[in-house]
Formats: sequence, C-alpha cells, structure tokens
Amino acid sequence: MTAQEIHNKIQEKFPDTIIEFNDSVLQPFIKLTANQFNEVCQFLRDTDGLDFDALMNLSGVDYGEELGTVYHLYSMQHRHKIVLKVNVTRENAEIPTVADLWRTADWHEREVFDLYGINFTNHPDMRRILLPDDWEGYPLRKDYVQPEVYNGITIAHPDMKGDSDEEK
Amino acid sequence: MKKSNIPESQFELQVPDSLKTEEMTLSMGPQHPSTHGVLQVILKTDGEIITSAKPQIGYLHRCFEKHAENITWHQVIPFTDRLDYIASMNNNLGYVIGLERMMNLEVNERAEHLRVVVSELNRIASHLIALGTYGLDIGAYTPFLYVFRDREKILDLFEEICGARLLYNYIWVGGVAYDAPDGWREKVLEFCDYFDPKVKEYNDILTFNKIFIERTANVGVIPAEVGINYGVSGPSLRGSGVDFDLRRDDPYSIYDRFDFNVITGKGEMGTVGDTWDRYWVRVAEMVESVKIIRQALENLPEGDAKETVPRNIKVPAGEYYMRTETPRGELGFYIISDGSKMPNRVKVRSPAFCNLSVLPAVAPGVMIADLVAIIGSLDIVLGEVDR
Amino acid sequence: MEPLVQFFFNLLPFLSDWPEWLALTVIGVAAAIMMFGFIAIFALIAIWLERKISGHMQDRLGPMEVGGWHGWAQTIADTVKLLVKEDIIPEKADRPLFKLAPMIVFTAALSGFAVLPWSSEFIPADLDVGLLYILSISSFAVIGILMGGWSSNNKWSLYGAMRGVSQVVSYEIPAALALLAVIMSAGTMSMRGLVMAQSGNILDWNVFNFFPLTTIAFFIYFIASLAEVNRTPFDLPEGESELVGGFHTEYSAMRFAFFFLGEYANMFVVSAIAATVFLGGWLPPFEALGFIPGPLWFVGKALLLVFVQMWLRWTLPRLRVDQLMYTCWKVLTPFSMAIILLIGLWKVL
Amino acid sequence: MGWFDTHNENNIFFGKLESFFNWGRAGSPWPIGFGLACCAIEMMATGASHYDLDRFGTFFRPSPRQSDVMIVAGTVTLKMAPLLRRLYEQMPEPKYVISMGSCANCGGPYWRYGYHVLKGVDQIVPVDVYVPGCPPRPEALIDGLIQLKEKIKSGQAGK
Repeated sequence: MTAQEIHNKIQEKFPDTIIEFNDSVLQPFIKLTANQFNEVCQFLRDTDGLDFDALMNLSGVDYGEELGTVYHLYSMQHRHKIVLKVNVTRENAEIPTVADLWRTADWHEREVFDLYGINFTNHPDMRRILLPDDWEGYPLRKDYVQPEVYNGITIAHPDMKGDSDEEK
Repeated sequence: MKKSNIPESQFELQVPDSLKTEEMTLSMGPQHPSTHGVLQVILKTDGEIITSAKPQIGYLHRCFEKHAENITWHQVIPFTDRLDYIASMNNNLGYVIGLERMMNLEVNERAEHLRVVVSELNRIASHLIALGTYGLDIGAYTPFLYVFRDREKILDLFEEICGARLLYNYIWVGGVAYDAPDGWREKVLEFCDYFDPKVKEYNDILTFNKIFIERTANVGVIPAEVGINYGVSGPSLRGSGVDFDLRRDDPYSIYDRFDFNVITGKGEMGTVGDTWDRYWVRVAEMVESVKIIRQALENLPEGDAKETVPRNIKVPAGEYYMRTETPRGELGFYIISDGSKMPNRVKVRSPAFCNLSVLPAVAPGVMIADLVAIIGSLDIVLGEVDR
Repeated sequence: MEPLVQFFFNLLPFLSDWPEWLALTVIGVAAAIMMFGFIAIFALIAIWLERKISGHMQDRLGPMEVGGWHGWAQTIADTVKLLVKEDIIPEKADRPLFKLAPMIVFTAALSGFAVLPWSSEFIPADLDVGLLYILSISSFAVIGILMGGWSSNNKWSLYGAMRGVSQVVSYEIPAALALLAVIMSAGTMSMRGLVMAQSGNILDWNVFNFFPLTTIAFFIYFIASLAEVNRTPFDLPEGESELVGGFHTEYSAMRFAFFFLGEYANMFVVSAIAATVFLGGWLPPFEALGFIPGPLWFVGKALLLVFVQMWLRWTLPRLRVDQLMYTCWKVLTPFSMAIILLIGLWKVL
Repeated sequence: MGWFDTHNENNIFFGKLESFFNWGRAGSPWPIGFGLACCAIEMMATGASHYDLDRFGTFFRPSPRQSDVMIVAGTVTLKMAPLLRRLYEQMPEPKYVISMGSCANCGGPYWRYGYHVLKGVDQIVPVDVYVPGCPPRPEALIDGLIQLKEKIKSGQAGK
C-alpha cells in the first residue's frame, strides 16, 4: 500500500488529526496531532490491509522551537512502511504512549524521555533509562549545557576549557 | 493473539500456596561474568526460579547521538564503529549507505563488492564471538577458545585491508577507505576453505552436545508475534521462525545479486524460538555468509574502490531512515540533515536494545541458569544497547 | 599391630624403644604431615598440569614464563602471592563460620587420606570399615561449603552453597550404592581387603569381575564422584557464568587457597577410591609388571582418573539444577540399585 | 602489605623475603575481568588461544576478592564510576590497575562531547600502567602487563 493510500485511510477515519502529509520526500511522512495519536496507531496496527505490526524506530527530535517524535512503522505482512510525526511545544511536551500497542516502544519512549524530556502519558514506567536517575537536564536538547561536575566527579576534560565548537 | 495487547509476561508461575516463601531480590551485574559487558539485571527469585527480571542499562551510554550532532558527516563514521564494536563494518555500512541514498550517490562496483565481503566477514567474526561466549555461559570453556582462534584469522584479513583489528573506519561515503591489497582476494578464499570444516568442529563440541541441547532446547521461547511486537530482529527473530532478512527483503548495497538462504529456527531440538534455535541460526548463517563471500569474490571487478567524494561533504537537507541487517539484527540510522556540514540528528535504532527489551517478557518462570542462557542467546552488545 | 606403625618401626627401629603413647603420637603426626605434604605437592603439580592440559586442549600453551621451563614455578608463584595477600573478611560476614569453613573443607579432604592403601604395607589406618569411613568423611566437606556460603552473607554464595549441599547429598547415594555392589562381591569393607580380593591379573580387577555389572558400577561411581567434588559438568556450586564464584565468591587470599587445595585433594581422594575399589589399587595389571612398586601403580591409576576429570572439565558444558537432580535420582540411583540386585542374585545362584 | 613493608628497610633477610614475595606477585597477576566496552573484546582476544595470557600466569577471575589486577578495559561512564570504585575497594591488597585504551586513559574519542563519560579512570582509582590505543592491540596489553610485572618486581607498584 502506498503512502497516499495509507494517508487516505487515516483521513477517512480520523478527519481532523492530520496536520501535514508529504509524499515528495525520500520517505513520505504524515504529521499528526498529539491528542488522538494512540487511537490512530491502534487503527494502523489493527486494520486489515494496513497491519503495521512492527514499530521499527521511535526517535525524538529537537527542531529548535518544537520537540517532536518520529515513528517508523513497518508491516511484516504487506512489507509497506510509513513515517508518523508528532510535534509538541518545549513547555508542554506530552505525547500519548504507544507502548501498549508495540511493546518495543516502552524502552524507546523511556529513552526519548531521558534524552529529550518528552513525557509520554499513560506509559507504564516513565523513568530515565540510560542516564542515572539523579541526572539533571535533557542532554540531546539543542540548548543543553554540559554540567561541570556530577556527584563530585569532574566531567569536563582538562584540555577542553575555552575552546569552542566553531574552530573546526 | 495478534489483535490483543501483548501482556507483560507470557508465563505464569505455578507454585502451590503452601510453598510460597519470600522472594529474594538479586542484582546481577553490572560486573558479572555472563552479562556480556555492563548490563545489570534486577532479579526477583523464588529459590532458583526467577519471578521477574528487569534489565538496567546505560552503564555504557557514550553519547553517540550528541557527538553526531557536533562533528562533520565523515567524522561520525568512526563513532559508528564503536556502537556495535563486534561488527563495526556492518555499522559503517548502514550509516554510509544512508548518506549515499540521501545524496543520491552511486558507488562503483569494486567498492560495493568489497563492502559486501568485509561485512560478511565481520558477520562471521561476530557470530563466532556469539557462539564462544554462549558456550561460556552454558559452562563450556573450550569452544570459546576455538572460535577466537578462527576469529583471529578474520582479524588478520581486516588488518591487511584497513590496518585495524577491531574498529575499522573502512567504509566511507562513496567507496571504501583503501583498496584491497594484492593477494587479499586469494587469502579470503583460503580462509573460506579453512573455515567450512571448522563449523563441523563447533557442531561436534557444542551444538550437538547432549548437555548443551538439554540446557538450551525449550528454554526462553519467544513466540513470533511477541518477538515482532517487542522489535526483536535479526537472528533472534529468525530463531522464532520468522522468515525475514533485510538483506533479502529490503535489499541494500548489492545483496540482491547473491544467492543465499535465510535461516530460520525450526524447533529441531525443542520448541520453535527457543535458545537453541537462535543459536543454531547463527551457526548456519556463518555458512551462508561464506557463500556470499565466495560469490562476491568470484565477480570482484577491477578498478578503483576508493571513495569518489571529498571528505568535507554536505548532505542535502532531508531525512532518511536507513536500516541494514547487522549480525544482531535491524540496525537503523535515522538521519536528519539541514544541508550543513554536520548532521542535525542521527538516531540509532539499535537491534541489541530492542532484543534486550524482550527479556522481562521471557524471563519469569525460568531458572537462573536459563536466564544466563537467554541473555547469551539474544547476543547483545552493550555498546549498542546504550550507545 | 597397625600396618602403619609396623612400617614406621621397620623404618626407624629406635621408635619401638620409646613409650608407646609417645611413639604413636610421633608416628601419627609424622603421617599427617606426610599426607599434608603430599596434598600440597599434589595440588601444586595438579593445578599446573590442569593449566597445561587445558592449554594444549585449547590450542594454546598454558603457563610458559614463570620459573623458566614451561612455567614450572607457576603454581608456586600463585601460592606465594596468595600467602601474602590481604585476607578480607566482609564486615557483615559471620566471622567464626567464615573462618572455619575452608578448614573444614580441607580437613575433610585430608581425613580421607587416612585410609588410602598406598601399598600392602603402607596404609595409614587399615580400618575394617575403611570404605564406610571414607564415604562418611567425604560428605563432611559439604558442611564446610554450606558454612562458607552462608557466612559470606552474599546471595551468590548462598546459591552456591545451597546447590552444593543438594548436589553432594544426592550424589552420595548412587556413589555409595555403586561401591556397595563391589563390597558385596568382595565381602569386605576394608580397603586392604578390597585390593587383596582383586589379586591376579587385570581381569580379576573388580571393574571386570562381574562384567558388565561392575563396569557399570564403576562408571556410576565415577560420574557421582565428579558431582561430589564439584567438577564439570557438575560444577554448579561454583558455576562461574551463573554464580560469579559460587560459595567462595567472598573468600580471598589463603582461605580461598584452602578451598582450592581441598578441591584438588578431593579429586585425588575420589580417584584413589575408584582406583582402589575398581582398578586393583596397588596391584599391577599383569604379573610381569610386578617389579614396579605398588605405590606407583596406585598413584598412577589415581592420576589417570584425575586426568579424565580434567579432560571432561574442558570438554563438557554445565548441567542445570533440575537436570542434575534428574540424573541422580532417575538415572544413576535406579541403575545402581538394579546392579546391587543382580549381583546379589549372581551371588546367591 | 603491612608489617613487612615497615620492617624490610636495612634488613637483608626481610629484604630478600620481600623480593621473593614480589616475585610471587609478579608471577601470578590474576585480573578481574572488567570488560566495559570495545577494549574488552581485545582483552578477551588477548586471553584466548592466539595470544594466551595464561603464558604469563594470568587468568581471569570472576570475583574481585580473588583478583590482583583490575584491567579497566573500555569507557567508564559516570553511571559506572561508583561501581568501578566499589569493585576496586573489594579487591584485596596489594592491588594494581591497568588502564586499557584511550577511553579509560582520558576519555578517548568521547573527551569533547561525552557528557556522560568519565575523562580518565585515574580520577576514580590509582592507575599503575596506562596502555594507549583505541583499542590497544593484544601485544600492547601484554606489554602493559609485562611493564606492570617489572613494576611489581621493583616494588613500586600498588603503592
């Protein structure tokens, strides 16, 4: 099934959730609103003909003004793909979880929470996964400033003082 | 099964009420001989039987994604080496092909062939480590040393072609870093001839050992739907009987030209998807890799394999999710470019991360010794789990 | 008079002039020191050999550097290092038990040497119930293992200890039953008597005596003895990949060395029992080879079995707990019982 | 460590004894297999058939209580650092540390943007021998081990 057909199916079922559909890029994507996201995913997974049974990838992205998550779905049965995107504001970063649909999203969402600070509502176990529990800040946000010290351990390398990113 | 939500645990523990005792919480790792690095698993045990297992990861979080955003496109390649440090060539390949597709770049034939040869050699090397350490987990020490003996021969070949033993930085955008030296092709073919009988040796000492089969068959069964739902991929998923290999089903490089079988678990010794099946898929895949190497070397064209683009490339704005089949499974690079000389975002979808996430689902109800067998059969590399 | 005392009186005639209590004490202490020396030297050589043997089985060389020729001084260096290493007792450990455990394990192994018949003259104590004594004393070691695992206050140690206890206690039964088959056929429990009953050539040895019954009994005993000394494929109490170090995880320095020493001494004891009971002890396989002294035959046979133990260790994977128990209760025990029955029938008919 | 160290000055007997002990220590450095990252694979390769660390009397112990040398093979992260320190403290004296690979030496390739990487394991534990390389070849690790042996024999290591 092509991206256009998938888009039409979603459009038919959830008329006011699609913000943007782009078919001209390498991998076509559909941008969705956050509020109905879980229902759309359930629809994509369980509808005959769509059958997106595998969540290939779930990544957080910092677009500057907005944060977002990108979902790469794949159907083992029909061998078709689609990319879903959900954007949220930095202040109110909340997206419904899909961990109940694809269990693999459980750890991926925890990772996005850990590194981007996007909160996934209804997630069974929303904790940091990679960094220690007492870590402050979300490192992959573009405005993140690397701390000097963590629990008494100096993080910065002695030679690092003073140089900047731009010298390359 | 398919339409319903997958429950947390597939197995219910059957213990009569009169025997119920207190559970013991046990921290396995991060420094434990069989956690394959710095994985920590918090176990709740009832005697020898595990009631819950929670992996704690992040002890090797080396900030790959932060680095990727701060260095040039080409500089990221050595960092991809260090993700899955046992199969670096395959990591290079995934990232580089992703960039090439974004740049719409053609790579010459010789380079494509060399890429396939080194990737498959590295797949063999990686599966050898998986075999050896798995034997170690089960308690057999000697196979570990046998596989390292043979792996050294592959490393010698790599050393000759790129100068490094473990982290190669060999596959570059537009080609490979160095052309193969004279006589390398013959040496690889020699290795193939050497390697074929060795597989039988491993089978004799480990695969078909009665105790080994007893220990691994019917243990840690991952049903196919559960595996797909948890994002399990690669040999671990094929062990569950799912006939899916990205090299064949979503081809990249020139894999569509070669004739090879996709090995799936058939439950020969027990249930489909048990640890023995996952182990066996790896053993059989090594033989298939040798096949691919032979075919690729047969038609190895003459010409220049070195990269055709300057080091300081600019990737056109856009985004691409490139997935390749590494020895551990589906390695995906989600690359976002804003047209500058540095990536805007490189997200790694690491197969070991997803494969490990299935552990809490299969662990309850097994014994501690089985848990070790299950972790071993998932063949995780912590560098990739934590990135 | 005890053969040992006789042996010493022959060796040092002036002892017989001493008061009896003094002479006996001196002889006892001397014998114990000799046994201890034997264990120490045996362990040094056996550990070195094990590393060399495993090395050559695994396409490598094993120790090569320390001391020069093929690393002969390797285990000496290990021992020196362990002697001067810091002895750590964990803060939360049960200190008396923690200290006692290695001693018990080692003492149990040492006590086993008391009844081993090295030759027709040299038997430290020729008890009428030598075999019974050795069976009971060897299961004493498990108390040491339990104490060590429990007192370490480490969960992995506890697992190792629990596994060790259940394993050793279970495998005592097939081992004892297999030996019982031979005792029935020989009609004695004295180690010396058992060897004497096998005099003749190799076909008179117990292992071939009631062929194939005693041969099976020999294999049952050998498998069960592997489990008793915690060797692969039954090394669950110290299974490295599962339990880190098992019951001795928390032990360091000399206390750890004593566990090690005890393990190797036990290996020798069970092999020596097998050699005595099944393989004719100090007797040569053929009369023509009688010029080689008895103790050499005895030690040679025992070392051969020790070698087989090492060989198995570097070949086989490890069993799981339930499979271990299955092997014991559902395979070895019924078989050994059947053998006893058949030998009994044979005897009666 | 202890009494001998304070009494071996100007005393031929204890001086000889101490050098005998050092010979023993140098002859059997048992490392704790502390594989963290990439270098661990090279460490395993060094221990395996082709290079065979057992030649030098080295074999890996799983428990810190029974080991003498900690080979820190790989990147130490901030989450791992306290555990590394704890394992070091669980080892009995005299104990030695080999820092294997650039990551353990100084942070390696992660020195600039590695917000979660410890820049040098010597911030956490005292290091006796540094082995450079990313990852070091097995020959380099063996050389590091021999350097450590020399250091032990001369009585300078682990102090």
